[in-house]
Amino acid sequence: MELILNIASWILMTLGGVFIFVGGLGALRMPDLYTRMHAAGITDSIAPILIIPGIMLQAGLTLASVKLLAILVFLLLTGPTASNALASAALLAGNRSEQVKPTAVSESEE
Amino acid sequence: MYYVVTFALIITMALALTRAIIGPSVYDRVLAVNMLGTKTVLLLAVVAFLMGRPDFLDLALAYALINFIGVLAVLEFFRNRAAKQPEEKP
Amino acid sequence: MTIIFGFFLLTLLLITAVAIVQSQNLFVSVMLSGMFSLLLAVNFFLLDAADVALTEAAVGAGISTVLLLSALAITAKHEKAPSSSREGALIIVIIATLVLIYATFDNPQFADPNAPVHQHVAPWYLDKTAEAIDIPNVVTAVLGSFRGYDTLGEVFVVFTAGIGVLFLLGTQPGPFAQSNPYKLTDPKGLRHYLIPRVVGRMLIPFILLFGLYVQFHGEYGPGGGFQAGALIAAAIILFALLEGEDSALKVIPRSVLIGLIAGGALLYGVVGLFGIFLGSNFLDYSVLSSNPVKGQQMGLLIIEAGVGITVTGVLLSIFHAFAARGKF
Amino acid sequence: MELLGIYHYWVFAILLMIGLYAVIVKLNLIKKLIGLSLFQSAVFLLYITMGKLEGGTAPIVTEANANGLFSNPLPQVLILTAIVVGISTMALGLGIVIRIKEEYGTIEEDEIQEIDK
Repeated sequence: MELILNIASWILMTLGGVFIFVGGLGALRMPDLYTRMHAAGITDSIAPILIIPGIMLQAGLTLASVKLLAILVFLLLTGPTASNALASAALLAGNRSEQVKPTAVSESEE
Repeated sequence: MYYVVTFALIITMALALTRAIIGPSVYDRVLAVNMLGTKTVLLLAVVAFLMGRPDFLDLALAYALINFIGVLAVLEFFRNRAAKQPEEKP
Repeated sequence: MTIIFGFFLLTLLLITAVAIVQSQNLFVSVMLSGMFSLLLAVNFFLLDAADVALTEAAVGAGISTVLLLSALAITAKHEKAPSSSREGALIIVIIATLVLIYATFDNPQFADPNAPVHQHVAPWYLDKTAEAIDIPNVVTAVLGSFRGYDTLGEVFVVFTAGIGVLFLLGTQPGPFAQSNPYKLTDPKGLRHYLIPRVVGRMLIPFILLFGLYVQFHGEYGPGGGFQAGALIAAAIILFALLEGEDSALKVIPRSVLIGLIAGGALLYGVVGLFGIFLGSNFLDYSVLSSNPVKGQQMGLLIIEAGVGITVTGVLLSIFHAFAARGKF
Repeated sequence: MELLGIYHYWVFAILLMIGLYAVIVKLNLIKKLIGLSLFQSAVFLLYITMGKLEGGTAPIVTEANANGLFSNPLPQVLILTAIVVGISTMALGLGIVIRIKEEYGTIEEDEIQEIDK
C-alpha cells in the first residue's frame, strides 16, 4: 500500500514538475503576449492539479491535507481569473491603441 | 521526489524573472509576476514537506489568498490609465 | 540540498534588486519589487523564519504593491534621466561593498552552532518559554512577553506613522486631484470586470477568516497580531478595489478607523498598566490570573489583539488617505 | 566550502550597496524610497541569516521535535516587527512625496532644488 502511494505520488509530482518546466520555458520563448499567457496558464492550472494531490498522498489524512486542498481550490480560483483579467485588459488596451488584429498585441512599452 | 519538483519550480522562477526583466510590454511583466506568485505558493508547500514541517502550510495558503490583490491593483491602475488617456499606450 | 536552493534563490534576489534599480520605468520597478518580496519570503522560509516569512507574505504581496501604485498614480510614472554624478557614486558603492565583503571573512560560518549569537539569550528563551508561558511558538512568546516593551515601542511607531500620514494627507482630495487622470480606486470599482469581481468577492470572507485564524492561532503556529492585521487590511483593500473605495468606507468608516488605530495601542498599554495595579511590573502578565502561566497566556492573547487592531487600522487609513488624494 | 559559508553575508553586502546606490544616484523620490526599502531588506536578511542554526528548525515546538535544535528566535522577533514598521514608514515617506508633488509639481530632486533657489 505504502509502495503504491509512493509510486503514485512520484508520478504525479514528476509530471507536475515537467509541466511547470514546459510552461516556464514557453512563457520565456513564445513570440507574443497571448501565447506566453497560454504557456503561463499551464503552470497555473495543470501543475497545481498534479503536484498538490501528489503531496497530499504523502501527507495522508491530516490537517495538512485539508490545507493543501484549500490551497489548490484558491489557486484554481485565482489563477485563471487573473489570466482572464490580464488578457481582457491587454486586449482592450491593444485594440484601442492600434488597428491590429486581436492576435497581435502592441509590443511597445513606452 | 520533492527535490524534482523543487528543482523544476526554482528553474521556472528564474525563467519568469527573466521574462519580467526583459518585458517587453507591461502586461508581460504582470504575467510574469503572477506566474512567479503561483510558483512561490507551490514552492512553499513543497519545501514545507521537504523540511518536515507540514504545519507551515499557512504561508502557502496566505500567498494563495492574497497574491490576487496585486494583479487586480495593477489592472485597475492600467484600466484607468487606458480609459483616461487613450492616446498613451500602456 | 535546501542550502543549494537557498543560494540559487539569493542570487535571483540580487538579480531582481539590480533590475529594480536599473529600470527607468517606475511601474516596472514596483512590479519587480513585488517579485523581490516573494523571493525574500521564500528565503526567510528556507532560513527557518516561518513567522517572518508570513509577515513578508502578508505585507509584501498585496499592501505594499497597492500603496506604491496609488502613490505612483498621483505622482509620476517615469523618472527623468539620472544625475551626472553616477561614476563617483558607483566607485564609492563598489569600494564600500568590497570593504563589507572583506569584513565578512571574519564572520562566523553560515549556521555555525558556535557563533556568538547562539550562545547567550536565545537558549534561555527556548528553555524558559515552556516553563513560563507554555505555548509552542517561541517567537510569539518572545515578542509578546519577554520583549513586551520592545513590541509596545514598535506598535507606537506604527501608530505614529499612521497619524503622520493622516496629518500629511488628511482625508480631503488634494489640489492635483482635479487634473489628475490617474487614480487607483474608482468610485464604481471594477464593475465591468465581471469575473474578477465575482471571484474576488468570494475570496474576501476566506481572507478575513484566515486573518482571524492567524491572529488567534499565533501562539501555536506561525502568526500573530502583525500578520493578522496586514491580512485583514488586505481583505478590506481587495473589497475597495472591487466595489469602489466609497463602499469600503461604508463598511469601515473613517471614524472607526481612527478608533481602531488608537484603541489597539491603548489596549496594549492598558494591559501593561494592569500589571502595575495588580502589584507587579509594567507588562508583566503573570498577575492577570491566579495561575501565572494562564495569566501570561491571557496577556499574550490580549496584546496580540491590540497589535492586530492597530496594524489593521493604520494600514487601512493609509490606503484610504492615498486613495482620497487621487479623487476627481 | 569556506566561501559558501559566507555567501549569505556577501548577498547582504551587495544588496545593501545596491540600495545605497539607488538612494544616492536616483533623483526620483519614489525610486529613492524603493532603494531605501531594498537597503532595509538587506538588513532583514542579515539578521535572519545570523539566526539560522545548523540542523535547526523554526522555533515552534511541536510534539514531533520537542527535543530538537531550534534556530534563534530573537532576530526573528526583531525583524517581524521591523517589516510592519518598515511598510508604515515607507507609507509615511510616500505621503511626504505626494505632498511634495502637490506643492512643487515634480518629484525630481534637481527640479525641486531649482524651484527652491
